[in-house]
Amino acid sequence: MSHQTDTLERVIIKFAGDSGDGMQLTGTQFTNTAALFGNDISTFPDFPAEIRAPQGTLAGVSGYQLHFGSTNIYSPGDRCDVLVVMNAAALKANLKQLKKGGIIIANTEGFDAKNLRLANIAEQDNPLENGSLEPYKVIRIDVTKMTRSALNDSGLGTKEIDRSKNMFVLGFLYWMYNRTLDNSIKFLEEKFSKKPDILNANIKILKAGYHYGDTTETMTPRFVVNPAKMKPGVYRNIMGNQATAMGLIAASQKSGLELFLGSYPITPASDILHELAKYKSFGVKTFQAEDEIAAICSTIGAAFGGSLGVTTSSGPGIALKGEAIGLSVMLEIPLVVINVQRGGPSTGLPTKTEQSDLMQAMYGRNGEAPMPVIAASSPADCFDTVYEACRIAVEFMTPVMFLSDGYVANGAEPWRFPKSSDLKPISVEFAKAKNGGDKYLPYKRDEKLSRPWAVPGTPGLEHRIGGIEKQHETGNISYDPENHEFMVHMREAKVEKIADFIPDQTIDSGPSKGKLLVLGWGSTYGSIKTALIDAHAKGYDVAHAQIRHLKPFPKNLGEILYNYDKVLIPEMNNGQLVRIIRDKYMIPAIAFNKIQGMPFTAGEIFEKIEQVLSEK
Amino acid sequence: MSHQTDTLERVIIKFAGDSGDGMQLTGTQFTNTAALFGNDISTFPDFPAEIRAPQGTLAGVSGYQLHFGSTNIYSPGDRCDVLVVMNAAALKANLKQLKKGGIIIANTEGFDAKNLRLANIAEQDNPLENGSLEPYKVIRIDVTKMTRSALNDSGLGTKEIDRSKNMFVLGFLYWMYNRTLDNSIKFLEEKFSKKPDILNANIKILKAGYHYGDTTETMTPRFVVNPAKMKPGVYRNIMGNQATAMGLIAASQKSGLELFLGSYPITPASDILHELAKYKSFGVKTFQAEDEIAAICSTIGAAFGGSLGVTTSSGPGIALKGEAIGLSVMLEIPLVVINVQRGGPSTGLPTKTEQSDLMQAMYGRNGEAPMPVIAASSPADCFDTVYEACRIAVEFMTPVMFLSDGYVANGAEPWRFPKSSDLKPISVEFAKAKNGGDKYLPYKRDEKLSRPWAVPGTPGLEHRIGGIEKQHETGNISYDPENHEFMVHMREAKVEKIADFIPDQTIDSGPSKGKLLVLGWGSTYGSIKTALIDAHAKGYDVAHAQIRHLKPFPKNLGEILYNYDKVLIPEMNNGQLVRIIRDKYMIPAIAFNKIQGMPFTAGEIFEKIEQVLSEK
Amino acid sequence: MSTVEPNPSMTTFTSKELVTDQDVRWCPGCGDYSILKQVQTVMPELGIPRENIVFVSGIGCSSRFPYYMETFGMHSIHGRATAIASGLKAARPDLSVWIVSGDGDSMSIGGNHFIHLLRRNFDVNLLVFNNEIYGLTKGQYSPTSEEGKVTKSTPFGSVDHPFNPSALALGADSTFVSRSMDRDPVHLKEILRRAHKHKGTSFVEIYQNCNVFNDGAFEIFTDKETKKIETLFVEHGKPLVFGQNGEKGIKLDGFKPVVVDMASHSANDLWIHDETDRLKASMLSRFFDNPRKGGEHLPRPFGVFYVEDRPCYEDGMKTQIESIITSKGSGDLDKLLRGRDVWEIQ
Amino acid sequence: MSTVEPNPSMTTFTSKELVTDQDVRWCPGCGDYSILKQVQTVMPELGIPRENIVFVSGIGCSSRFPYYMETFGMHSIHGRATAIASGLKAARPDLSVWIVSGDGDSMSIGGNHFIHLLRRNFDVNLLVFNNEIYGLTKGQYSPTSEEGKVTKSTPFGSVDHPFNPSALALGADSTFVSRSMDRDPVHLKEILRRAHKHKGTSFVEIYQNCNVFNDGAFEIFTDKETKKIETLFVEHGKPLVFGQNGEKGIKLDGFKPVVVDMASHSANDLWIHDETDRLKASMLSRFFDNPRKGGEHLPRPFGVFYVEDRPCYEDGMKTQIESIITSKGSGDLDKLLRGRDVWEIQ
Ligand SMILES: Cc1ncc(C[n+]2csc(CCOP(=O)(O)OP(=O)(O)O)c2C)c(N)n1
Ligand SMILES: Cc1ncc(C[n+]2csc(CCOP(=O)(O)OP(=O)(O)O)c2C)c(N)n1
Ligand code: SF4
Ligand code: SF4
Ligand SMILES: [Mg+2]
Ligand SMILES: [Mg+2]
Repeated sequence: MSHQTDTLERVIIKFAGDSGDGMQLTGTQFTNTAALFGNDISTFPDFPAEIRAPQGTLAGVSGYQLHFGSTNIYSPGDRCDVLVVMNAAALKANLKQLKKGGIIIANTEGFDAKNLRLANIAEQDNPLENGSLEPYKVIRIDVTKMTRSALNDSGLGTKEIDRSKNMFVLGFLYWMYNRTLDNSIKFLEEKFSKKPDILNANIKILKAGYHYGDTTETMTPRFVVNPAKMKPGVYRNIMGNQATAMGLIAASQKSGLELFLGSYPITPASDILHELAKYKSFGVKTFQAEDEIAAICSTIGAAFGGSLGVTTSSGPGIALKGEAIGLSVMLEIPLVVINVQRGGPSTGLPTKTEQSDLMQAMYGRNGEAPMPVIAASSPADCFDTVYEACRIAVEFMTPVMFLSDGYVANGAEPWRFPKSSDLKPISVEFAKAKNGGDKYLPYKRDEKLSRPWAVPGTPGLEHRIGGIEKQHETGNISYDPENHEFMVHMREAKVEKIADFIPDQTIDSGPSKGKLLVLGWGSTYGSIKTALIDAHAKGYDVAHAQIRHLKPFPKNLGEILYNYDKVLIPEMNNGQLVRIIRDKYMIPAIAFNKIQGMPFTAGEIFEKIEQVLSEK
Repeated sequence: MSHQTDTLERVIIKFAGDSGDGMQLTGTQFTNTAALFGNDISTFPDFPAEIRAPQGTLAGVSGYQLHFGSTNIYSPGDRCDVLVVMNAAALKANLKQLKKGGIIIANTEGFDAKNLRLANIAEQDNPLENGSLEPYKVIRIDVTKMTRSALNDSGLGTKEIDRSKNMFVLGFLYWMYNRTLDNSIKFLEEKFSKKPDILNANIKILKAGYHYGDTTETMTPRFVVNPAKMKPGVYRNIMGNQATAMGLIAASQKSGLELFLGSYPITPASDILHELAKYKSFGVKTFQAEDEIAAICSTIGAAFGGSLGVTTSSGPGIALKGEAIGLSVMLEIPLVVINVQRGGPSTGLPTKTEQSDLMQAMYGRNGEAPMPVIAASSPADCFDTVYEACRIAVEFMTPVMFLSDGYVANGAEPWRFPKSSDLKPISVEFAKAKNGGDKYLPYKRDEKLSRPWAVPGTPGLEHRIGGIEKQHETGNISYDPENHEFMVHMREAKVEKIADFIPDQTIDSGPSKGKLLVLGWGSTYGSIKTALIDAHAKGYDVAHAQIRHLKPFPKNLGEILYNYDKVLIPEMNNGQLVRIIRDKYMIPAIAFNKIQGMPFTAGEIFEKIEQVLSEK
Repeated sequence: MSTVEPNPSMTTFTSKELVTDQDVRWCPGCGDYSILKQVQTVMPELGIPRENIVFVSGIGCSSRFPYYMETFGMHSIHGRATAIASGLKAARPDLSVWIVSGDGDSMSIGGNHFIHLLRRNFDVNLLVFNNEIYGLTKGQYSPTSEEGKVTKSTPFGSVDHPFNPSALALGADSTFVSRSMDRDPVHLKEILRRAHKHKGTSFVEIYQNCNVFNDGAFEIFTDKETKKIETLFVEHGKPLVFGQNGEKGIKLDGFKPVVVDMASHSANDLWIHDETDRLKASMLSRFFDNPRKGGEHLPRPFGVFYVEDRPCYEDGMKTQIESIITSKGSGDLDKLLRGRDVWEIQ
Repeated sequence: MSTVEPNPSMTTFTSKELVTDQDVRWCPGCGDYSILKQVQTVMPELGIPRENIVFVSGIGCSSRFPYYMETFGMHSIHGRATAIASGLKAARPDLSVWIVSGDGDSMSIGGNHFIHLLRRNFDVNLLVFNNEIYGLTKGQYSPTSEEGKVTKSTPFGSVDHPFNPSALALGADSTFVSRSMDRDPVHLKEILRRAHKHKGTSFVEIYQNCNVFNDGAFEIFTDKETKKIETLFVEHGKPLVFGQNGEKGIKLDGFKPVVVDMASHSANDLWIHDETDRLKASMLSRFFDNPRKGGEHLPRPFGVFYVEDRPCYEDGMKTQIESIITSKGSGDLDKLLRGRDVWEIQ
């Protein structure tokens, strides 16, 4: 048999099937193998909405998208080259994401009468048979049948046998992309070390899938995707929520502060709680509170006691925390508030991504209550950004809002993880002595306008803090009109002062002056970056900057903005950063919005760039 | 005895004493008498901070400011002409508000050793004796002694006797301003109809105060303040919170909807609850919930059931309601959320006024959750504005944020109250029939983009609504990306559409094009208006517009703004409306902020106008 | 609930007519299916016009319930269904209001509204699907999960002492405290009928199996093999008897409940269930041993533990308004606007 | 609370040294003054270094308390002191944490954290100043105000059934339930000492007179004339005796408490208080008749109703961490960052 073998620069595969089909595992395995081989990668799972729906239905489709290549990869990619579908619903839900001419690998048994009905497809409209897939290359495999026959003497029950059918698909793809099975076999050996039957069955099917590729008569193409030229170093694969959890632990270790997490579960933030709960050996205290208010309040208590206090949630939970965030602004107590944003308003689209809580981060509480806001731009960037959030919180005695989102949180990418010794130190010193003659002045400020942190247990520094307006320096309750105005300005000035201690805004790519700047924040990074590569390839005069520090802005941001004729701001919301930029810098920045619970594709941004450039 | 008698255009009197001295009552009595006489008036009480402090201390000072005149009066005024002080603390706390050359009426017994100590004044620094009051006219009266001797045969105890000493002061002021005692005597007769001893004592002291003016040898000046030329009609005096409560009842009556108030007490909003609780004869249901969340949620429930649902609170409570406000945005259910703003952030300055919750009103919840925002500009305006809020809520099926503040809420002014028959009707019609063939489509929209209101109990219209994103028209849960974007835009469009149904922005005074527009919102109205009168007197080219509809803005607002060289936006916050205006209309509007828990004085605004006009 | 008098002219409806056009999206095998079925079966019997029925829920797997009931309904936000239902009932005492909630929804984030609803005694029915887990968010422990529970958020076991829901409800002065389970349709239907009949807040705790994240939590009470000896079905006026063939009984030794052998005891010796006795209900609520720990322990009771006749909030509210209107007359808007003191400018 | 072992080397402090430089701003005559005094008196006896003491409060008149204690303190937001204290104690088990709250602060807006604090049993002391009114906001009824109460927000009388705080606490599995009053300094001090000693959440309800908005709410229990016959001071192991000269006692007639004349009864006939008996505590908590209604009624009990020894949350949390560190060793950050699967790019 001969199969053509092409060398490709990048490939996007989407694995889709029923929630029970193990597509997340299949995707992860392929990803790890690709990463270990040296490809650059980026992945994004696409979970079904929050209720597990009956098998076979559209609502139950679970997907996993992988983008890998021999060039740098910045996002899970737009439309896919290969679509693996375990049933009719998976095809129906994902077909429009497949490139014309792309490959469909279909489990034929997933297109039987029952599955068609569950996917709301009339039997005569079976897409595998009605010619509608003409524009694609369709590889039909009766995975179920082959798995069953391969294992009919394994002694396992049908249910257990069927559970390994994803390994067939995995093996087949390994064959298609010329990969070895080693990594997955090692994984299976660890996973099923105590269940040799299952282990053997899985390995057998994995190999069966591989051999199926080798032996079938189908003219299946094979591909080679060479390793990427990435910065030398040791890499691992990491998801955003995982990176966030690690960044917090790192900050705790480097600052010498005990980490306290007060949290109430909510999608898509819960995994940070789950991750941190595992790391008790780092002395992490995780407190699953009765609600979001108790979550942040317990964190305030812990921070008052001298812990690195963190609370995690998503939009609706953050709304509930607003009053207590205001308290921590007033107390000037260090705290990291993490919002893994999801589709809103209200319960909205709980499993989908969105950037629509920026305004809430800025203004979602009563009174003038400024706090720093900082956003992560990719899964691995969550580590650095949350670490930075912790540093700002404790060094400036302030709550900090860290914005992530469902896309960054669940996406994965290779990470050249740092050595702990390379991490920037976080300096915290608890107050030990009186600072006002024979008195302790809890609101006496240092050159950063930060106040001292005197924790209970420190003799002589007994003091009271609270949410009522306080007198400058003494912190006593004060209703004095001038003092109030002074303190409102002071709290604002203190947050703005942080700009002196953060890096200048950089241009990610493109010229430092020119026709157009694409200004992003948070998780739009990868899509914009990829679009810019294409735009530069076409010779367009366009640059890209991605803001990490949203409050305060880097000091040079205005200067940068004024260097371009136009500024385009893509956001996964109805236009939020754009309002702040327009207000602050008085430039007619152009909003570009997508509010579909899904990231921008690079193509969408590229097209918008072309359009903006072409307009006078 | 001869006393000079001057005729004055306007007078500002501040009554100040210990919380127990009855200054609020004294002030109110004088106000009512002035109003009945035909003066225009504006008043503002200045309560001690939220905890009742020990008698005689600075913290315990309670004040009441009255501005009355024969011209139109738009605010309680800047600095006062007359300062009545019942003790040393009252003088100390208020002296800087007295005009140079102003009159001090001091109860000398309130400056004894004990009272000086309580006011933290050394005995040798007694201001009545150390010459520091040189720049003022001081009228010293030993009110206590005179009250006691007048009543020593009344059979009352000292405590009771002392309680009537405020009547002495009131009588004296009536004499000073040539007023009759009739109105207050009538009031006393009603109040003490069951306690003849007390009644007689009070009347006796009231008269004693009056006669004291007549008979003393002091060269006390007397004044005449003629009736104002006000628009003909029948007037009453009204406070903001009272007007709000009445506006709600009026809306309930005119719409035929039962009024439901879900509320949790909080200063300075509680009085709306107290007022409404009195009006059970209008079928008003007031529900004092366990917290602010239950308050708004119960209101959502009542609104779902077909009531005119209202929830009242202040900043911190509104923060707590954020999540549920988001739900009501998603449900598209009518609801009026009232925020009587106070000083923030956090607990802040609970008894002081501020306008710092505008951003919270706009953005204080997760996701894209737009809702109309509307603000009252004076005590009486609360009536019209909240009525308008109710109309928008039920006609457009949306939650509406009504912003008032401590200043407007507790201030009072004469009100040419409307006849019920003159009130604009509010048209509500519950859905009665299916609107989608054999189905009821809860999110099918009319030309206003509003959806139908089908209340439980309507046969055939059974349906479910919820906080998850919903399909256009059917309202079924939908995770469809395009539908989500469509619905986000739809909710925004629906709110913006309201602009078609509200009046155009008007210019309150000044030219319709020119050098400077002072753009205010909410309670700054009176101070700006007064400053403009002075500015126009000086011939300055300046106009004034006060925005009631903050979201959506009146459609012609941009047009108006572009007609002036500069736009000045005074706000009792750190600059909030100014951000929205700058963002939306791209004009470099100038912020002018006061964050002292106190309203602007007209003088402050006048000076700022001069400064802005003088700058190039 | 009995405010809602059967309407003789109403169009009756069938259980089938309660099924909506929405796909039911619980996991196959979830205990919620059975509860839905029993509710749909019982509803038509109650004599309430369908349009007068409202289901209000919070957020959770259980809270998807309203979408599957062809009545009026609201799927609200997490923990707040009780508060929303309170306002709805206050505004509309004529409606039959049913709250569906989970253990997390009602006793974690919604704990405050839960206890306040019970003390206020609105005439509504509160069905709490207790699966001792957060189902919707994929398996964190809940305030009813047992100590030591290993879940996603407690990989080393929880250190939280759980609520005893019946005890909490009694402490909050609930007027109707009961327990049933997803796997006993007959019993569940009976408890639902009783809940409906009770005028006041009827708290119905329903043990519900989450077969995905907490499978078998109540197996010992539902499994054929163990059910009879591990459960105790109480009925007003009847002695506390249980066991494979009713061979065991419970009697009070002073204040201590002891399990006795019916071979050597007569029904007269036993604790006779009196659902109007709060103290006894309190004792019953404390039959809360963890049977999986083995050893001597009391069976878990099911049924109506406590019923009290106490005025409902909405009635008090309504009566107050009516009596004021009766004595003072309906409010006159013009009078109100005019107030007490007015003056005229000519 | 007993985690905080007396520190022998500590600098002792006097009650005077607990007074801060802030003016006390309660209304003259407010019951809060007496409570402050008793707390300041008891503190130095407890053997805790002053710097290890933290007072956390919410919002309300009562919640101003921390400003008047020269210890560490936080005046937080309404209803959340319990949640803040939970986090503080979890993070810092070495501290002696005291929560000061009002009836509204703890049982209205703070109700959820209240019941969760009790079930979790953090080793903190919770002092609830119950004045049956919202003092700070100037007189609205609270969840402990009696039905029919006329207040600013209920001009025609409230229709709300109030909580029974002890019953609610017991229902939430509180491990220490007690009651005292502002006007009995000796008793209050004793209860404060007991609260401190108890390891677990010590719930101390303190009847406190708000002489401005709810004057005399507890007069019948504090007034010399009526106190002796209207109150019942319970002590562990002692019979329930009350009256002008101890002439009355309470015995149990089956499950029913009845007042008997000591002339015709001996102490042995009486109910002997056993503070470890939850059921009896439950019965005591239901001695809740409104004495102003007159007629036959039970006296109102004061003292420690219930004490239970149950692990504290913070200990469970700490032990779990320690045992993991003991078995697995302290976490290694570099190992964590590296994870399981890595690859190298040359
Ligand atoms: C404000 C808010 N916080 C958290 C969540 C996430 N959340 C949804 S349901 C749920 C708990 C579900 O548990 P339970 O109430 O027991 O219902 P079940 O799913 O087990 O039926 C949580 C934490 C949310 N939707 N909203
Ligand atoms: C979020 C919030 N809601 C409401 C208030 C207003 N408020 C302050 S204290 C209080 C109740 C006070 O009553 P209680 O807790 O019994 O304390 P007391 O003043 O009687 O000691 C209320 C409603 C507030 N400060 N914050
Ligand atoms: S997760 Fe559990 S409770 Fe939720 S639907 Fe599935 S089985 Fe039912
Ligand atoms: S209002 Fe009442 S509780 Fe508050 S300080 Fe005054 S007397 Fe005390
Ligand atoms: Mg559950
Ligand atoms: Mg109180």
